[in-house]
Amino acid sequence: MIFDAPTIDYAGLSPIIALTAGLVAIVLAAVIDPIKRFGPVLALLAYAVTAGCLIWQWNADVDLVAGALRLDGLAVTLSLLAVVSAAVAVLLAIGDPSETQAGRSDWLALLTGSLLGMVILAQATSMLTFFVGLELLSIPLYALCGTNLRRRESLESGLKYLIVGSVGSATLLYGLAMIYGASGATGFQAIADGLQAGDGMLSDSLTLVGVGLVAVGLAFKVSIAPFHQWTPDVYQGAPTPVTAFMAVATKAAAFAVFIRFFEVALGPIADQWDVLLAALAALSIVVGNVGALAQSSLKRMLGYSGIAQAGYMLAGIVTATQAGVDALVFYLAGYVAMNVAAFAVVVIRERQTGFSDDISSLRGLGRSKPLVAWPLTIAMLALAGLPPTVGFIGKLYLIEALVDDDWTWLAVMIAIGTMISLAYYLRVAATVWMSPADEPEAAAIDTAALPPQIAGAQVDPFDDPHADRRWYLLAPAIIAAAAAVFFGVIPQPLVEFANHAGNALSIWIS
Amino acid sequence: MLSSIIWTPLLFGLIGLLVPKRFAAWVAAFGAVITLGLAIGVLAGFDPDGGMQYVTDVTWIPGLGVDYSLGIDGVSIFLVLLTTVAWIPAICFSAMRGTERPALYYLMLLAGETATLGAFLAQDLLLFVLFFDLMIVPFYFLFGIWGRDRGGENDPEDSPGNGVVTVQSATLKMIVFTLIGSLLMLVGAIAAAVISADGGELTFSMQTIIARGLPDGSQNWIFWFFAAAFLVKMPAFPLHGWMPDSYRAAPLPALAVFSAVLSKVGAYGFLRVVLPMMPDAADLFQTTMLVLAVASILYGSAMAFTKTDLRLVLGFSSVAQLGFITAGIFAFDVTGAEGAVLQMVNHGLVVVPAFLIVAMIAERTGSTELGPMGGLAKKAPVFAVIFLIVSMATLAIPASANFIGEFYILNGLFQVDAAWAIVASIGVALAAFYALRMYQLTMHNPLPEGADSREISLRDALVLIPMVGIIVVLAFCPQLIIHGSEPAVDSAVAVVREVAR
Amino acid sequence: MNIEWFLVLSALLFTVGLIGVIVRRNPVVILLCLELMLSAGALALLAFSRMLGNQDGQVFVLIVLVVAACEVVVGLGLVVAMYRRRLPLDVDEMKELKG
Amino acid sequence: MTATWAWLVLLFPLLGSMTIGLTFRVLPERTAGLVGIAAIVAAFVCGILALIGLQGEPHESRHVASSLWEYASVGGFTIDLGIYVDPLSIFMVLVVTGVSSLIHIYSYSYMKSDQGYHRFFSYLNFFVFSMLVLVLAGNFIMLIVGWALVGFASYALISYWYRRNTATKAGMKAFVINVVGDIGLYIAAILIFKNLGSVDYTAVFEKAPEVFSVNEWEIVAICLCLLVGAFAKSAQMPFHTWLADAMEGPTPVSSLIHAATMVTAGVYLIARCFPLFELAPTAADIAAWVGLATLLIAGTIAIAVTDLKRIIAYSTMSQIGYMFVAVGIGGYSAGMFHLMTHAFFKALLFMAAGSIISAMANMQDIDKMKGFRKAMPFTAAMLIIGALALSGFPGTSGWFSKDEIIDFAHFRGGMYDWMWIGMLIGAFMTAIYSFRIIFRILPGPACKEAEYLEQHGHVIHGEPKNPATGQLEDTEVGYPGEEHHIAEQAGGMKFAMGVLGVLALIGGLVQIPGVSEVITHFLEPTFEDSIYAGMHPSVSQAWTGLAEGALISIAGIATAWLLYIKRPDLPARFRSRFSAVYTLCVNKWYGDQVIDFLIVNPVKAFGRFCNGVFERGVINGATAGVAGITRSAGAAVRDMQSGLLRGYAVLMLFGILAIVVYFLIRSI
Repeated sequence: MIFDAPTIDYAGLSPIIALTAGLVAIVLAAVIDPIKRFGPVLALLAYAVTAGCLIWQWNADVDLVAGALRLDGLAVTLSLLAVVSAAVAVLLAIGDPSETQAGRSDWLALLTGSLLGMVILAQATSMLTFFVGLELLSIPLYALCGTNLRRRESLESGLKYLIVGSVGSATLLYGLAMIYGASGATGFQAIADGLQAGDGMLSDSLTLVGVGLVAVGLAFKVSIAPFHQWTPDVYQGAPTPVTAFMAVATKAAAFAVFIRFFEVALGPIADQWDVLLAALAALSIVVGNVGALAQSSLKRMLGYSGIAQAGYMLAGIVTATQAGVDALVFYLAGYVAMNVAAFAVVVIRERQTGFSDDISSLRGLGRSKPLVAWPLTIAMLALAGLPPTVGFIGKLYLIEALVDDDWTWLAVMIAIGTMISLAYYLRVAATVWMSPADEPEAAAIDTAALPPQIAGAQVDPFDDPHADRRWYLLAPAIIAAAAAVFFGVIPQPLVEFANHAGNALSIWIS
Repeated sequence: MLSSIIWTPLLFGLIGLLVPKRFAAWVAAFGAVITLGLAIGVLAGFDPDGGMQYVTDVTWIPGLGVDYSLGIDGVSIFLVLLTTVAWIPAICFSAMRGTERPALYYLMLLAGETATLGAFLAQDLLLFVLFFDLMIVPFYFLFGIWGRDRGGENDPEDSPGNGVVTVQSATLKMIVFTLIGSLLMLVGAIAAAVISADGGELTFSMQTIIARGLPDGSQNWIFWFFAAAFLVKMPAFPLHGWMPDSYRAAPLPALAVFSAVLSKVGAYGFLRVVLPMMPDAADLFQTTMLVLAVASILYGSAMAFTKTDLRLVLGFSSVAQLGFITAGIFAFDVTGAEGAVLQMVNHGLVVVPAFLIVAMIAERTGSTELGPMGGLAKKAPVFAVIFLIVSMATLAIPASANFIGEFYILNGLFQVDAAWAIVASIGVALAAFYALRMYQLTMHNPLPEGADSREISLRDALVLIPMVGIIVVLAFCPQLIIHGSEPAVDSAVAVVREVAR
Repeated sequence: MNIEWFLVLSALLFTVGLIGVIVRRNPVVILLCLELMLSAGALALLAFSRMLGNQDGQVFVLIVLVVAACEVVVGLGLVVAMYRRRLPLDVDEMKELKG
Repeated sequence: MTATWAWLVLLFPLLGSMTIGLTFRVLPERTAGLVGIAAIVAAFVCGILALIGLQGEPHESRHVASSLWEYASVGGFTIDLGIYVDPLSIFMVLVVTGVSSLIHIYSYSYMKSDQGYHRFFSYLNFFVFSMLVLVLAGNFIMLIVGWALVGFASYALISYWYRRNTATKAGMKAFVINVVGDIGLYIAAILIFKNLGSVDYTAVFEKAPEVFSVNEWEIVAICLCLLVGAFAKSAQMPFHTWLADAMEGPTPVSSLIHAATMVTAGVYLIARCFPLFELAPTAADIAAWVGLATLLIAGTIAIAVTDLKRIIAYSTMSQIGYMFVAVGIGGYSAGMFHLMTHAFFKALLFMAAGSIISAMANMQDIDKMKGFRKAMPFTAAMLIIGALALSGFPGTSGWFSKDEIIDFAHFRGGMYDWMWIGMLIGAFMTAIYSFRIIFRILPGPACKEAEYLEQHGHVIHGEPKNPATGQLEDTEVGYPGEEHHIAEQAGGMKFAMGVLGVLALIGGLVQIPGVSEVITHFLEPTFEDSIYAGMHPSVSQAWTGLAEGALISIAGIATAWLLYIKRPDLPARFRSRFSAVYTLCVNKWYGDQVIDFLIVNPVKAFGRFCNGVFERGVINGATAGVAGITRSAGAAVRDMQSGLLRGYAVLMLFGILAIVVYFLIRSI
């Protein structure tokens, strides 16, 4: 019996191959001492190569690995966003205590592993790769959250994330099983055909319960309302570079599979789940915005704002139209720029003042360090959706997609959510610009103010008074802020970037 | 040509950043003067019956059907001129007084001018909404960074009765109020474009949306979304909650242009967007809007003659004047609408010198509280005469162009129903009371010890004289403005008039 | 035996696992319950695969087992790290992050 | 040609006002005064030339309308900067410029020691300019412009001594009541345009009869609105309270504005719009009845009040009442004639009063004034002439003009006879209060100021006190100067009072019934198409009327002599017996209190309500409420975030159950 090896489309798989090679290189580098210091450079190199492959495959539209993966516009765009955020996370991590304590290359290996999971998830078109991608993405993150061993909260956030994450993925698995039972196939396209040919009552209730459970699993991953409770705690507990990576990259990958699964696999029964998703979106807009009002820790506030922004983005899927997907991807790209700028400044201020990520660390920033103050202000204005920034165009795109598909009430919900969000975003801008810096700038770190140390550990290398002059911290902030304004004034390139993702699904949705 | 008018101020603001601290002010002033020059160039080549002129139309976001289209016609030309004229004294006044962090201050002030000019010139609905939002951002920073906390015991300037105002809470309330309105307007604008396209090619250009027309059902709620944004901006009676605090906390030169010009964008929005695009809804809600307008007149005047802080007296007098303008617009009569446009220009011209005079008074008496003030005219006859002309123009004394504006508004209101005109004319009597009270309590009556009544300095006089000069020249021939804007205003109101009849 | 019984069993397993996560305070036991929930999913997959006659389900179960193992490894790793830092191994004590 | 002269009449006062205003630092005081006088005299000369030009025209086309440019025009509503010259307006121009040039000469020396000298003359010239705009206006909008500028000038001059609280309050009251009057004119102008399509006099007066039928509600409404403006400006009944307080201004101001020119604007308005009023007889009758009521009430108050300038002010109000009755019942030329003669003797009375007040070091209370006969012979003589003319003593101008009105009322007969009787009573009262002044001030032993004046030959130097409140005042800018000047020692004052004295005496000869009816003939072209044109009492009726008038004035003077010279105790006894009536009159029939109660206090209460209750409660309450709700919701979400892992898992369980149940329901 002739056994012919399966044809491997290397071009299509090139991003994954490049990333895996990078992962292996980083792990090996840990062994060879001299190269140890070059960990971050190695990681960045790997990401650059992956990004190169993705751009090289820009117009690819091909099924890989017998229908398990699919490299198309949607996958390429969202993977690019994930790679960019991973690169930023690496930059922000240089000199971060969690990285030094956990050993630089191990930290980077976990990060790259999680990135690999995201790239796979973005391309997943079958239940198997969907589940594997999701787990490969989440498990390294659980570990990453706990890397700052010296701080009790980091461990706590890691464990919390793990337990609640596993409950989420277990529910997801159970849902996938149900759908598998109802449609009889694992590939998304096959599921869609199976559902259309679905017969009798059994498959109907079975599918719907399955869809519900999968929706829960994904909702958890993207931190949508009733399943959002882990987000603020984990964002605050985890080391800031990890939080930055988690806030942005996970959403990109999770929304990729959310779109693909719901638009492609569950396309035929769209009228069943769109009302549910709309309700979830509305709920998370309210909970996210209102929750952020009463926060004093920046990371926790950005966590709540992430919940609210996820609500806005979920509205993109509700319409089940190409315009909706374009709007979502556009908003996601903007979201990356805004959050990177914000988190970069939080990292800088965390290291300079003793207040860790408390809002009072920003007092008088506008007067003393305008170069740091402006990116944060632009990020806040963008998140609030004010005109000259990409946030405004993103909201505009979303509202237009919604009103076009006559979901006007959801558009009004987005408007109301933005109104509430003004209060806390502009409060940050107000603290930066309008309040006097009441204590000397380079405050000596009074250890009492630090979160409780674990007995016996030496003091963290946390105090770096010149953090705002570190190029690797300042560059991401300034570039991201500049992008937020640039795409706000000239949004056309970003619109084409988003349309590329939308056209990829043109077969399934109008 | 219009793009150059819009972006020159911002350009000079940015240049100001690079120039050493001392020259920032004069670079800004130079930029404002150039913008005025460009605006006058446009006025020179402007033909009143030519409809939309100097049209520039560049596609900006083809994906969303949004294009960067500008145009100027009778309704907007004089408001553009008002903007360019109003900014110069504000900049010169703050240049003379010197501010901390001047480069940033003038950048924000000029960015405000750019956004306002953009709002007046935008012919694309979404561009209008964008500039409408963009207007408030620079003023948020201007009021926030250079404003001061007011009230309470640590502020000698303020009377305890007025309550404590912190800059952060005042500016936050202002921007949240304004943006609630403009976010609703964003949804309304998109809905208007999408519904009017109904399957066809989606575009935001005002002309096409007006041509395509909107079905009655959706017109009603879209009307209220737009009306909310404009009424908050004016501010009109029920939605003026943000005005007292932010007026007390704001720095006066910035407040002068804010109150003079930004409130006009609201009224202009009604004429440019709401009336032509939603005629049926406008006709349906005419009575409600007239009730709101007249309520603003009476409430604004009542507050103006009870408040003891000069800033609030001027603020509430603007509420009353804007009430008149809205009443004029919603009378759907060409005399009413033309009176409203004329009144918009006049009110702008009067409010800028008024606020600068309040600033000068505050320097002389140490506070803007009317209670302990008086007798400033003793050694300052020129200052007293300038303030007299400004306050007489505020109460629209019949020799001034304000009178012609208000008279035409009353005439327009009369066509709707005599009762409206009579109630609005109570506002005229109250205006006489509060304007004169403002003038008397500061200039006349015995001079208290704390205050010193020194004459206006030559530099301050040079800032005020041009504006007061324009008021006097317009008093002799308001026809200059009426002739230029009548055809455009008539066409703006014609659509609604047909529906109303 | 038709499919319903298997589904009932997997549903039972799932709910027991979920209740276990809610009730128990020791993180190791919680990890155990998580395993239970994952196995419920695996059971359902196997049942459907046998009903439908194709093997996709079974392939999926193999992957699920691998993934479940990875999760437990990381979970236990975290628990050991907390134990070595002498932090109380009690889920209710972990409320440093709140608000 | 007449049009150019008319424009020049307007131009000179404006130029005068501007030059004095702008060069106040450079121009020395004396020249400023001279420039002011020159401007008004030049206007008077141009008025004469315009008169000559006009008389040259043939009888029926004796009116000229000319306009400079189109002031404003929107959709058919065109207003042009136009004037309308005809006998009526020229008559008013001459009266206004004539009397005000004399007053300028008077105040040239009266105001010498005041620090705001330039400001005074600039405002005075501006006032004359705005009065001329009002009189020469060619359309209703220019009338409104003139109307309001006159109001502003009167405000500026009332609160001329602006650092006196009482003066500024009086100024505010005058200005606000004036604006209320203006609003009446606004609405009238709007109504006129709505019905007749134009606001120009010529067009309006031609089209009115075709469009309106007699007593149609539209035309009555227009006339009533015009009357609101007239009553406010001429201080008639409902709007009269500001005139008494307007005495806060300097005496030349009172004599110019509150005697001769501004208060007569209402009379001119009714005379000018006679075609409208003839179409609305009810409105004309209302004007007459209000005139009569004001006439009688003002008369009673004048008898009771003790402040010298306020007595004359109330007498002005009652004389204007006469004029309103005259134009109300159609005796236009009689009304205008009385307007002219009243201007002469009332200005004279105020000037004399001014001279006495400065002698009394700014004290205006007649109880303290005694025996000025010897100390100030010239002022005493002028005072007597003025009083004689005012009370209509036979031979004086007042006799001819007042009795012409009374005869006309009697001639009209019917209901107007009641007015005839009322006016007779009024004439009697006028005689009493005018000679009350004479008999209280001039005869008898000299009071200490008069005595001081006799011995030292110059005015006593009392420290300056505010007449109304009695507080001490300094003499800086915005306060009256240390002392003013009496006629005996100031040439300007003497000349002005002399001329007016002569005019007051011989002014009546112009209109002797049957002999020289110059005024009626002169005004005829204006009123030729009025329904009352031909009707006036026969010569014999006129002379019998004059005889009755003479009898009444002599009786009045006799009673005054009886009350204040022969039996000085009588007024005290009357006061005690009719104390109720007396207190009513002394408190000016509680006019101020009524207006405050009806209008001022409710408006202030509305203001306090808005400021206190509404603003804090509703507006701030609403914003604080919304902010509070969102903040408490925020706190709720934060508290829900308990940090307990098991809590999260519970919420996830509920979430899963909710979704599953939702789908189960949907799938059934």
